[in-house]
Amino acid sequence: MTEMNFAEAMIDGLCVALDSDPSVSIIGRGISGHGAEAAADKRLAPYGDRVLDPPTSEAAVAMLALGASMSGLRMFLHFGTGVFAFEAWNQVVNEAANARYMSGGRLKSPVTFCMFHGLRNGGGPQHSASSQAMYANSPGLEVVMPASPADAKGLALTAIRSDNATVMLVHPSLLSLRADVPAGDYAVPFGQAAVRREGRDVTIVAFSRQVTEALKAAEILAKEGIDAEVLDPRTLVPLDEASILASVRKTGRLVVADETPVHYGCASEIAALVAEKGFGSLKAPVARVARPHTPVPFSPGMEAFLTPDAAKIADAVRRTLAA
Amino acid sequence: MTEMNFAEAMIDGLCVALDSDPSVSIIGRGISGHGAEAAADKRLAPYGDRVLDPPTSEAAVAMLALGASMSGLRMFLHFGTGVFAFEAWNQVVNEAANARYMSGGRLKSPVTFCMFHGLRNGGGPQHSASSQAMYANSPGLEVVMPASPADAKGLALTAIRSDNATVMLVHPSLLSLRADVPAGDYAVPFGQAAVRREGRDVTIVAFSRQVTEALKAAEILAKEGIDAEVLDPRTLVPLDEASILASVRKTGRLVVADETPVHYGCASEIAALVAEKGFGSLKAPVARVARPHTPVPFSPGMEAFLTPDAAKIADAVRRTLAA
Amino acid sequence: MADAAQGTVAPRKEDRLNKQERLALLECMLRIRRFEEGVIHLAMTPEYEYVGRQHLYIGAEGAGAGACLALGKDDLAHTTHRNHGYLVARGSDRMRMFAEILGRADGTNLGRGGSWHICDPDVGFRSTSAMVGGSIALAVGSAYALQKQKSKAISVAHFGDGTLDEGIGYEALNIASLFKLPVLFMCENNSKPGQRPSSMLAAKHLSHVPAALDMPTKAVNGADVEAVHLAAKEAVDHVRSGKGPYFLQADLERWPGSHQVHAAFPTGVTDISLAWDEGKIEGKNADWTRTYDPIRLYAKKLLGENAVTRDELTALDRKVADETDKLRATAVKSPFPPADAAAKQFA
Amino acid sequence: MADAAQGTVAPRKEDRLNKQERLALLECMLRIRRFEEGVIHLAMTPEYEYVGRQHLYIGAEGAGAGACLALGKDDLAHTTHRNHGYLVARGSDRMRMFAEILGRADGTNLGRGGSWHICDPDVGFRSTSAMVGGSIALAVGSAYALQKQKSKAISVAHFGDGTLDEGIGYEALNIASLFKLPVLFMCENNSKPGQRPSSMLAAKHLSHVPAALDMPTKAVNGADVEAVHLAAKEAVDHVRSGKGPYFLQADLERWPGSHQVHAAFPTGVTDISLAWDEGKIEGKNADWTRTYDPIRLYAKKLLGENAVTRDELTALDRKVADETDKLRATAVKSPFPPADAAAKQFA
Ligand SMILES: Cc1ncc(C[n+]2csc(CCOP(=O)(O)OP(=O)(O)O)c2C)c(N)n1
Ligand SMILES: Cc1ncc(C[n+]2csc(CCOP(=O)(O)OP(=O)(O)O)c2C)c(N)n1
Ligand SMILES: [Mg+2]
Ligand SMILES: [Mg+2]
Repeated sequence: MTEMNFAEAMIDGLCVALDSDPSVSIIGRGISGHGAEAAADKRLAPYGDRVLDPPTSEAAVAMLALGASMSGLRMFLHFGTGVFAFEAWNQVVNEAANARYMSGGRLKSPVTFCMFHGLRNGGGPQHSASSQAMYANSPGLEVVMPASPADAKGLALTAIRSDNATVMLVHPSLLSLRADVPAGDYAVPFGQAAVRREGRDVTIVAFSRQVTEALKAAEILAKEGIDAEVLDPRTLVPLDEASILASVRKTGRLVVADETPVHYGCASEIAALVAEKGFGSLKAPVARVARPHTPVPFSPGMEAFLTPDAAKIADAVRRTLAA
Repeated sequence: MTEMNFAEAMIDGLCVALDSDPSVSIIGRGISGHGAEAAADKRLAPYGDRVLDPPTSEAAVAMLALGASMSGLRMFLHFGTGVFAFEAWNQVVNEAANARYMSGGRLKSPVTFCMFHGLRNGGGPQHSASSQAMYANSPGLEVVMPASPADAKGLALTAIRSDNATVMLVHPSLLSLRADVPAGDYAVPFGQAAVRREGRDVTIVAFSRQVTEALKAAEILAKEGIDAEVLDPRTLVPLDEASILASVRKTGRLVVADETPVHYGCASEIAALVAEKGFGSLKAPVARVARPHTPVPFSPGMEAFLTPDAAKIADAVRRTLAA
Repeated sequence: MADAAQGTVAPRKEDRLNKQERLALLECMLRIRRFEEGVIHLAMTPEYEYVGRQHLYIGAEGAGAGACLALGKDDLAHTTHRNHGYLVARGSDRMRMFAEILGRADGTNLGRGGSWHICDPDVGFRSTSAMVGGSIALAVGSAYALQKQKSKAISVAHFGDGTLDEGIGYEALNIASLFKLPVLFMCENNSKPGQRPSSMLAAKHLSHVPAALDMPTKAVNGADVEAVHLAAKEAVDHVRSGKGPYFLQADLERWPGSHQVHAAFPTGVTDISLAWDEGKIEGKNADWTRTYDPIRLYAKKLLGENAVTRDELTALDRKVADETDKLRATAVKSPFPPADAAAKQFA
Repeated sequence: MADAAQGTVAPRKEDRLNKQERLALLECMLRIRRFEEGVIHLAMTPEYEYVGRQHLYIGAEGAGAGACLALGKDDLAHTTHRNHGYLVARGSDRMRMFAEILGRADGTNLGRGGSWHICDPDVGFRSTSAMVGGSIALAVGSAYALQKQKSKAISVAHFGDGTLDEGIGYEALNIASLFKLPVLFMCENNSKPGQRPSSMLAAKHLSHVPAALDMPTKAVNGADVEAVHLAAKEAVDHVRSGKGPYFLQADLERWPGSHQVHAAFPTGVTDISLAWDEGKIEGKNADWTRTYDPIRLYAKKLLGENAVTRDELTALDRKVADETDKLRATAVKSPFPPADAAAKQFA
């Protein structure tokens, strides 16, 4: 265990992958973002031409990564801001997602598409998208969202070693988050949720940065005598349905904290899962704390108004318990 | 009222738009598909250069339509198969969706992006996508799905006349559907669901082609003494939440029939809506009848296995009533 | 995009090819032709429950055979929706191809891909994309892998002129040239004025686009299998030697039947005797058969040069037709996969 | 993409420009420069609660002023993330621009867009896209509308060399050429070897790409405002006369401060006296100031030709600086919009 920030942990995972397998190759720059954490990228310099700085041609670069993955390399491609990956949409959700399946399993597609998502204080209408629900609605893709430094390392490693196309979404405001990270070869299996906090009264399922907000909310609520359980699914596809249902069976109440636009987003999937398979254990209406369904304005106050946070999560929990 | 098929009705709507407003301009070919109904397109020929056959450059063509819409034209662009629009993803969900809002309302973006979606008997892994949930998760877009000839005309007309970017998804297997269509200038307002069949025992919310399947299921169930209500939201964004909630208040039971992949899809949104705002009236678990979460195989039997239909909807209703 | 592109046609050095090589080219073209006629038969015979649409390679055999026979067995390829010809040319199991086109359990892709996505890594084929612009960019990816692996093999992108309408086609050409990747861009241009062309380029010649990206280009007559083959050999040598990508364009006259399932030959199916008995050429597609059918033209040429006899031609064609029929007959016996085999998310 | 592109620099016909026109060019550049210095001031003053990142136009004033002053009032434009210069040049309300950059209620976009998306239809600006490849394709769309409307106005796409990395940039050029749309492609090339360039093109010259698509192209020195202006006038005439699109490239030396918020001038902010008092030029960016600062170079040139006096220059600069300061001072008083104003899905 060493303490490091999220960006360092993710780069650490990439280095383990590079060191343990000569077929691993990376494309991208600014993997650690543009803030104080950007320095973490320096660790990749020694790998020379195994790390490519690509032209601004997202579609062809995504296909380069996919094609190379079919022909013997394990590719990790970082797009930068997630909206840039919209230029490679067909290439990720229609080419990469289908490649292995439609070959009858004769091809492998060990490619990871990584990107930043979310509201980031001034990103404005065109740089603030959280597109994880869209990827998760594209069969054939594995979709993962680390919320801690350890998971940043462990999920990146598992993604790179998976023979399926995987999409990994990182919230830039998590890059500076510090915590202990297991040293060496540490891989986190897909499809296993993490209980971030145990509780009896309500289940808060939270994704990505909202895990941090949910934990803050839980502290606030604890002072009011409300004991919240915080669950981090970590991977959207495959989703650990069993753990979510088990938690709701215990608490009888569900609040989902997520940054995708509220309609047709990730929170809706969790709510639907429980309404379908956990209905019997529900004592109150499900509550979604997500991004209101509107484009993202630049002005900071308006952006904050749209951003899910601890206070909004706590309010939703109180409403759920009052119901 | 004249009886015509879905393709003819849609083209009729386009002709009304073209005749009533000289600023209306169309891009695309094969709007009526490639089957027996394709002939309907012939009605567009007399409009000359107001109908453009574009190069295979979806991204730039989508932006051409958007840019032209900002500068005085009302654009209707048909992409053909929906996956082709994946090549214009950034242009539709990040440029068109945000354009009007981020200008502070100083620009209008009267552009309609139309396409075919869905399982179509042999489309295979790369031509069978139903991406309506993804568009509906992109704030700033209006998303509509006509399920009848009259709505094909009426929603197309409303979409063309809307000052917002609108995505219209058509299921090719609906093109041959015949029914009465109001003559002349007939526009269907967005955000108003249609009750296709009244019933007391269960609410079936169905989209696009699944409306037809839901009605078939209702007939089967009627013979068993089950009285199903079939609701067609017609527009995903804006969504007529009130009508859905009112129906469930009456029946206490909800089954959603939809062709998007089941996880993070349209059925999940309807289930979540009711679990959040209609929980009190629910007597049984919600059921989603949707596309299993897997790529689409070419082989007809396997494809059929994945396709939601009347029998699967009827089974879900029986399970819901048994619960 | 009507005219042939810049770059001169490869010097015709027939002497470079011995009889065996020339017969190999002819047989390869016949294999493709008879295979596609087999597909037409399957599509038109209700009992086989054929669904979907296929894009036939008939008329392009000169380009496919000429290019594929210039490749080594380790070379990788990515193809488009119109892929049958390349797979047949490189020796993919035709029985499994027929089965795949029918969505049967013995298909190359277990019935999951169908005509548009036939995949056969055993003969160098990676993913086949039905998205215009798909194969060219995937091929650049395989070339990237080969470069990193310091392999002597090269990657080939088979695609049509429509790929140059798509921005990704341009991006792929640029990246290949930028990083000197070992990829051969094999473009088949079948757009002609009058027809609704499959590309709408403002460029006077297709090859002006790769040329602007600092890449060697050449255009040849796709109906002349030897011209294509010799040019392809030069191109392959260039790429294999590490000099970077090469853009080879074969100009084709689209077979009138290339959109329909229905065969459109004067005699219903190909009749090799039209190579010497031209009086028999008739029907609404007689012009195409007379002027552009690459098989008839090559057979006629070989006869004219006394490189083969009519009997040899007839025997060769019969052999190919018979083996194709047998393989097709086996394929139709293959069962459909169990429906619930669909319920798999990945491999 | 280092070198200047093909096409010769426009013949320098100074005599074509009278004193008034020349001073207009200089004043326009000064307006842009002083505006951007104002943005730096806002970004560096905590009390204004500035967030986000802006891309400053400093160093490119020659290209922006030269091109924009060649346009008519009805001409339409689409711009990129680096858009301030064009809006200032065409007379957008600078107070509202400052307010927008701060996300205030009086902003051009009501604070919803910020620096990257400033929109002002009153002076011809349609949507400003921060996606590389956005403005070029939108401008083709506006040109399509103008063509259908049989308008005499033209559409202008302002974009950087990075746009040619994106396939959509190529698609947009092709479509404009294909349909002879009235659009001027105004490309600012600031990629230089050594720097991490903003484009990675295999083409020897940027303009080889539009040239391959059968479009006239020209390259000029972007630090020479008159060269840009004269070339832009020719290009605009070509496009307005219905001959189709034109690709004009201005080659620029990137201002060393173009990525940072912090000003990077020897004297902190622009000092017009450096035009005659070169001894004062110092600091780590002295080279840029001496050789590439388009404002200093033009002021020096006008002095050298006795077209203006030092006093006139000083007065002009002071006037612009003062008016800019006043507008900025008004903008910072604008309130933030009410937070819940965000909860709107459309306009
Ligand atoms: C991205 C995308 N857009 C549109 C299509 C529809 N489409 C199928 S084939 C075809 C024409 C392709 O032309 P070309 O590549 O020259 O191949 P050809 O059929 O002429 O051999 C088009 C546009 C597609 N498959 N993919
Ligand atoms: C589609 C897309 N990909 C990547 C980016 C990230 N990005 C922002 S500015 C920039 C460089 C643009 O270069 P250029 O267009 O030449 O403008 P310059 O900044 O050099 O003036 C890039 C790649 C983006 N904005 N959009
Ligand atoms: Mg073609
Ligand atoms: Mg640049």
